Amino acid sequence: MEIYSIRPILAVVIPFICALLIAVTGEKNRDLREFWTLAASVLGCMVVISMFPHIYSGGKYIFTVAQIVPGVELGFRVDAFGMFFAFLSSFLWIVTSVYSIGYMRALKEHAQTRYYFCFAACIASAVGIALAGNLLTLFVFYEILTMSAFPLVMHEETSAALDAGKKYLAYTLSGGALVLFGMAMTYTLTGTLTFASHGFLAGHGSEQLLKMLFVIFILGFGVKAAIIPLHSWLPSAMVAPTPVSALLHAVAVVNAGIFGIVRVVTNVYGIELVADLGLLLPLAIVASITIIFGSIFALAQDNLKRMLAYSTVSQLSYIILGAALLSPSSLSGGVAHIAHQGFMKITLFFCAGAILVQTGKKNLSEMHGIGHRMPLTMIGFTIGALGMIGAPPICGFISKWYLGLGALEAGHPIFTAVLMASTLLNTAYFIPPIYNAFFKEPEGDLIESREASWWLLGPILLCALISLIFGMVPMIPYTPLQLARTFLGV
Amino acid sequence: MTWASHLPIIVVLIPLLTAYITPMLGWMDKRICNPLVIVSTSFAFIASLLLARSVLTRGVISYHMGGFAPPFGIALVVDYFGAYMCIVISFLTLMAAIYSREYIAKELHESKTAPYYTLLMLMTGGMMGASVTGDLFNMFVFFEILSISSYALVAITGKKVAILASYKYLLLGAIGTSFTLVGIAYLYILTGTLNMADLSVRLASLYGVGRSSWTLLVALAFFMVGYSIKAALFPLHTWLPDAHSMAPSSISAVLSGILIKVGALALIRVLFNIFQPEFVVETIPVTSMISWMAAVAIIVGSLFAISQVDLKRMLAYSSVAHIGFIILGVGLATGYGTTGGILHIFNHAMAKGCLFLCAGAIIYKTGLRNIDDLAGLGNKMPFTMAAFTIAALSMIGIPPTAGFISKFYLGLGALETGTWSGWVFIGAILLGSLLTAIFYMRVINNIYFKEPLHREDVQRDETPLGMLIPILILAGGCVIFGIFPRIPLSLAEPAAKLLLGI
Amino acid sequence: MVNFGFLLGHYNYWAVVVLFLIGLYAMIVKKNLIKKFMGLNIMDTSIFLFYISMGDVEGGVSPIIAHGGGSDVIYVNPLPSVLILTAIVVAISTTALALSLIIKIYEEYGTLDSDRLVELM
Amino acid sequence: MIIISCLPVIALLSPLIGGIIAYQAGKISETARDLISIVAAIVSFIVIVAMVPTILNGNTIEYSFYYTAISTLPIAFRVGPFPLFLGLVISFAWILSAVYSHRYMERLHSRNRFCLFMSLTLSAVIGTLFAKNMFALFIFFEITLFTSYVLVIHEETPEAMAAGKKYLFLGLATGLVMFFGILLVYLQVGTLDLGKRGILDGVHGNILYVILFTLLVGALFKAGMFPLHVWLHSAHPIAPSPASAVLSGVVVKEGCYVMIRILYDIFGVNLLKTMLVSNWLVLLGGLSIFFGSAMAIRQHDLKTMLAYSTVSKVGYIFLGAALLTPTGLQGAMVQIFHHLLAKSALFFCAGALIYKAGIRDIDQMAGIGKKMPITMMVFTIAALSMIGVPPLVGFASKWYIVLGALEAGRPLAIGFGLVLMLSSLMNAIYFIPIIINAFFTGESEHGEHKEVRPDDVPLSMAVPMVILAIGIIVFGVLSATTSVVVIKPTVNAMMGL
Repeated sequence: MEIYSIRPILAVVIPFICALLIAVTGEKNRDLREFWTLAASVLGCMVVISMFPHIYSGGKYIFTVAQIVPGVELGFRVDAFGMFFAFLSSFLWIVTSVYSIGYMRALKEHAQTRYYFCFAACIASAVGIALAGNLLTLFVFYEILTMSAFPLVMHEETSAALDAGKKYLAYTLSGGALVLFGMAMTYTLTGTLTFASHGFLAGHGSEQLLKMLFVIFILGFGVKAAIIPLHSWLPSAMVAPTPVSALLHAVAVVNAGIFGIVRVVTNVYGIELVADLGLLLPLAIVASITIIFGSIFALAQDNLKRMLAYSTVSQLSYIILGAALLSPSSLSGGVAHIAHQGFMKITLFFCAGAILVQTGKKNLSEMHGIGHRMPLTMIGFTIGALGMIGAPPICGFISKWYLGLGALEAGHPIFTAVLMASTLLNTAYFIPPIYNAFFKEPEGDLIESREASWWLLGPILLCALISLIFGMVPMIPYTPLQLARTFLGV
Repeated sequence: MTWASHLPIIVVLIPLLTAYITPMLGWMDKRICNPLVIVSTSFAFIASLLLARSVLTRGVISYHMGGFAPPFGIALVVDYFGAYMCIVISFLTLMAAIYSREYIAKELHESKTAPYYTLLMLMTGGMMGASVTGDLFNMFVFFEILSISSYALVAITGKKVAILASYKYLLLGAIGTSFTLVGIAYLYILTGTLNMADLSVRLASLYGVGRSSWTLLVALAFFMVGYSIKAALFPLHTWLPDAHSMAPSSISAVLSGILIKVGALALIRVLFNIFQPEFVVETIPVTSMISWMAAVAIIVGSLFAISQVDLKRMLAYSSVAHIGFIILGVGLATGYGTTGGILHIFNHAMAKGCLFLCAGAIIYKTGLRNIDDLAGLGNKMPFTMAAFTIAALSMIGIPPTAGFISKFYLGLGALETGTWSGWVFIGAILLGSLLTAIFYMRVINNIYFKEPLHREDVQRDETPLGMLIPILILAGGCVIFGIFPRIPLSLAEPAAKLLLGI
Repeated sequence: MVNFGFLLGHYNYWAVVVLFLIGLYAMIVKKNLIKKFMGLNIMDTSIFLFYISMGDVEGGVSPIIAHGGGSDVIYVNPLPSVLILTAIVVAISTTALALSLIIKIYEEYGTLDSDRLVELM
Repeated sequence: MIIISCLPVIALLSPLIGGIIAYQAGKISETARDLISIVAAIVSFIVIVAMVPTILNGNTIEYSFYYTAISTLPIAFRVGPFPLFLGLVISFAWILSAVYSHRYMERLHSRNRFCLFMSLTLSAVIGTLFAKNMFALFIFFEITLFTSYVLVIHEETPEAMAAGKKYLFLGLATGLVMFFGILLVYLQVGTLDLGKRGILDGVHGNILYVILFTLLVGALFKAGMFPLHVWLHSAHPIAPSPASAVLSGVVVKEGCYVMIRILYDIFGVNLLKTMLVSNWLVLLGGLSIFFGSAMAIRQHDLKTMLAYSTVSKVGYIFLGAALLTPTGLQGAMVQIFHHLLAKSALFFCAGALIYKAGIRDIDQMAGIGKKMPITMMVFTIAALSMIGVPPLVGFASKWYIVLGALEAGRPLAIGFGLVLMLSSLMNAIYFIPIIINAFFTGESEHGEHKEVRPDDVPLSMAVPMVILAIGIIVFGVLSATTSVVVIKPTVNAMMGL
């Protein structure tokens, strides 16, 4: 059942209005911009939540703004999957906003107006991507996201930050160009871009063309999804302030790429068509390679945030793998992992940020014994890391379970092996820091350091808790897994 | 017979009679010369207009002097082309006469005032006569009237260089005269008549007949050389730059504006009125020969003009190029082409007349002749310089000035030939107009967009009104006849058709 | 074979041609302005002769009816002579103008040598 | 239905007369001069707006001076959807430019002359747009060359004169080549009327290629297409910024307009398809895109960079038009519109930087965004539109052109669709560092703009820029609406659908 409602656009517009308010009032009253951020994030999240029941019961919300191209309007169409991503973004925005306030104040960062402005714009576009009803709307917000995330990457204004920003733009814009091209081809083939439950490309164009188109889409969205070898912007972008890395580069931006891929696979091509074209196995192989190599790269990092970035690269491909394996279990595991990975990774990044704020340390080798001085932070870190490894009862286990199951269901046990290998590698790079943090004595200036303020600690613990909850009781309603299953109809 | 039927002779007689009265009245009071000349040229102009009207309504007018029918009597034949030329001649002379009032007072010694106007009127009479005559020998006589008076006018300032220029002009002009005289002799031997209409009929029977046809060719060759000198067609143009740049500017305007066009007129008469178009176009390719020469004239004339530093000399070389445009149009011998050539006579007369008058005004006010010295004049003499610019644009052929229309017709004519040489000709036309742009834009840039050499020079100091009015009229004409080209075309088009017999 | 009879029979034209060429030669080659002009006059004269001799008819008499001749009297064609009178007038006026110019040139430059004049210009 | 009305003539005469009056008024009062020229532009705009209902009802407006006819070629005007659409935009941009000039020009010399020739150029451009036949069109086309020449050499420095010389003489030369083409057309078919599509239908043989080549040379020169762009990168930057905006925003569009008229009215789609030239034209457009972008990347002078960017954008327009599909043409038209807004805005910004901070070098712009936030925000929006970021209007044009390329269905066209995509990357490469520099880096040690106080340009300069920026956003979002209302009928008319 489709309901024509203003709610989708509201969810997108609220952060945008917030961004404008920040821009207008930000320089005059510093507290006001934080207030706007918090208010808008809560409000936005409530709007999203208000759509939950109807979506959960299998309905949809639609809303059309204006025609951009004849036949294709700037339109929204909320289904469970979009809902899922929108909720993830807007909810984590609240958390991150709180964290940001603590982080930015503690570090006395410059240009905070710009920071909050861009942050709000990013969230708006992420929600826009999530709720987009057609490929064009998705793309519009996709590009706005690219552009509004870009000042955040360069926030530090150091030369490293400037270089990272340029690299980020070069990658994402090329990706965007490919997506645009693919979209144009789709439009020429079918005359529409509106997502359909079972895809709309079937029966259009030759097999060859469709295969090519698919590759174009995967390459285009794959840039943001940080598929190896298109990933190298992501570690560079870690020079951004930690809340940015946490929310955008671990969740919103990268998941936008993933989201795009899933949308293409499920709602543009349709699962049957993708399967018929025989495109899934190559995709799965690419995802596997990314999983393995991302982890291997992560092993080599000393900088905590870079390590987390490579971990993100690796984890994101779980989702792609899930989509590629195309069994009900793997798909629900993959989709759920969008949220699981989001919560866990944001916890880890928050921890890294808290450590940075309190001690100024960025490298793992300098963090020995930190667990003695910042126990709560490091407990949060441990929960996130264990989740990443896939240890029960944390939510990472749930997704990995379903993925592994799906691989077997699909008749490709080899990918279960890939998951195993990845788990081993994850253990290899997550366990030593935890060990060092708790079982070594603090040295040097670490001796003086204390636990972070509650502005920072709160979000860490909240996210860690949610990760735990998702992992322990995955069968209650509204958990990512259940939402994913609703979306997939299993 | 009403007075209107005597118009052909009236247009010739008005200037000629004025030429006789002027010295007498001038002897009494020099100040009376100018008004007299203005009044008489005005009458001549009005008479020309009336003549054109009656030609347009009644067709070609044959006027028999004293009522004797040709071949015994002397005939004046006014066709569209002749009437057209009369208008151009009397119009530009009128402008020059108005201009002369102030200009001559400064440029010439007082004692030369009366001779100046006398010679001017003689020259005009000669040109008018050459335009309306229907008799080959009469043509010769009128040509001598205009030539000799123009020799004298070139030298009238008495400056060293002017005299020499005049002498050079005289020598070459005299050679031209001699050649045409020989040509006339040949035709007379062949046919026993000098009336153009008769000649045309009788010559037609001689084409390709043994020895006679050779004689014909020789006669044609003599005519071509003779009148090409008068028209300053390359490579027989060598007298022109000196003569035109050294004459007083009012005279330069007339010389460049119309006198050489009368040479072109004579060429046209010989080619199309005496010989048949099919003879000169098809039997022997005279027209294509002169077209090639004209094309070279366009390019070479423009190239020479580019290298000049003296403004008037540059204008003179530009005339060499533009007579090339006119002759090219004639030589194309197609409807559009010849129309374009004839139209360009008018358009070039206005533009070049205006340019020379402006050059005269510059000399009058500042004494400058060198192009590089003209910086800052745009502020000093805004109206004069605006007129100069408009006329220069017309020379380049920029729409909506008149020059564009002639370029359009010439271009169409060149393509209409449908031969590869037509493509070469249009190349020459286009390249020529580009080269023209190069040297005119240099002047315009100097005038407007360059730091003046002497700051104190740049006070508003406009040309006197008496000189400014003709300049502005001519410049205005360049624009008006560019926007309303129907007016000259209403004569030029039938003229070309009649000449070509199509 | 060359028809000598024809050639010799038109001796007057040969004279005209020779004179014409002499005049042209003088105009082109001579440096002195007066000599140049004399060349022009020679050329003119040759043309006058050309006209007169073409109008002449062997055994013709001047075309005046007063002779009382009948239809058998052959008249010389008067028109070329009439024309040439005009041409002579023209030539004279040209000459006069040219000479006055030459005088002025000599006054101004002190020479009539065309090469020197070019230098002085 | 054809409606005889003198409105087109009024639209053309208003700036002409207004310019002359303003010139005279300028001798007495500068403010009066600027007011008069603004009013003249507004009158022109209103007159064009007044034609909108008539045109939207499917009528055409005509006006002819039959006395000006030579043979069958009167100086006549006919307003259809396409000219009207462009006329509206151009005259509106002109109002902004006139407003902007008021303060900008106050430090330059010969202001009266500048004002006069700006108005004359507008008049000539409107004449070109509304011309009924190729003959009248050519007349106004050439006049534009001369009037805009005066704008180019306004500074009167040796460099300006050299740039102007290049512009003028190459313009003349190519104009003559075009003139040659016009003559050929006239001789072939005896008419130059632009009203019916494909007047050359029925002509065969190689002459068609000659005509196409010669006509396009003239149009593409004015448009600044590669390889006829050689004047553009020297002429546009050297003019005062309002003039640069007009040159790049409007005069170049005139060339594009003429190019489209040549392709669609003189030749017609069917004829061009049988001539099999589309691929070559597309190739040319692609080259222009690449070359322009590549050269822009190398520049340090902001205005030169913008000029090269124009070369590349004109390539888009040409490519879109040369695809010969409705969508491609639509893309070209949207691109014309987009580039007009965005490039004018960019040049206004460049002018604001010169006016306020005296800088034109990209490297000197570090940190300027903090001092001139409005200017640099407008710059950013316009630059993003240039890159083709949705939902700005630049995206819409790119979208249509890509669709057109796919619609054309040739392998080459698909290839160039990709090229278009990649070229937006190149755009990003030269625009983004500027934005980064302006907003994200501190002022350099040399302190090129230390003196600049952190207040932005005067209001009369800021308002036009902001209006353009808003236009870029609004028309980007509403691009489908505008295209349905305005562009689609135009395209259909041009394509004969």
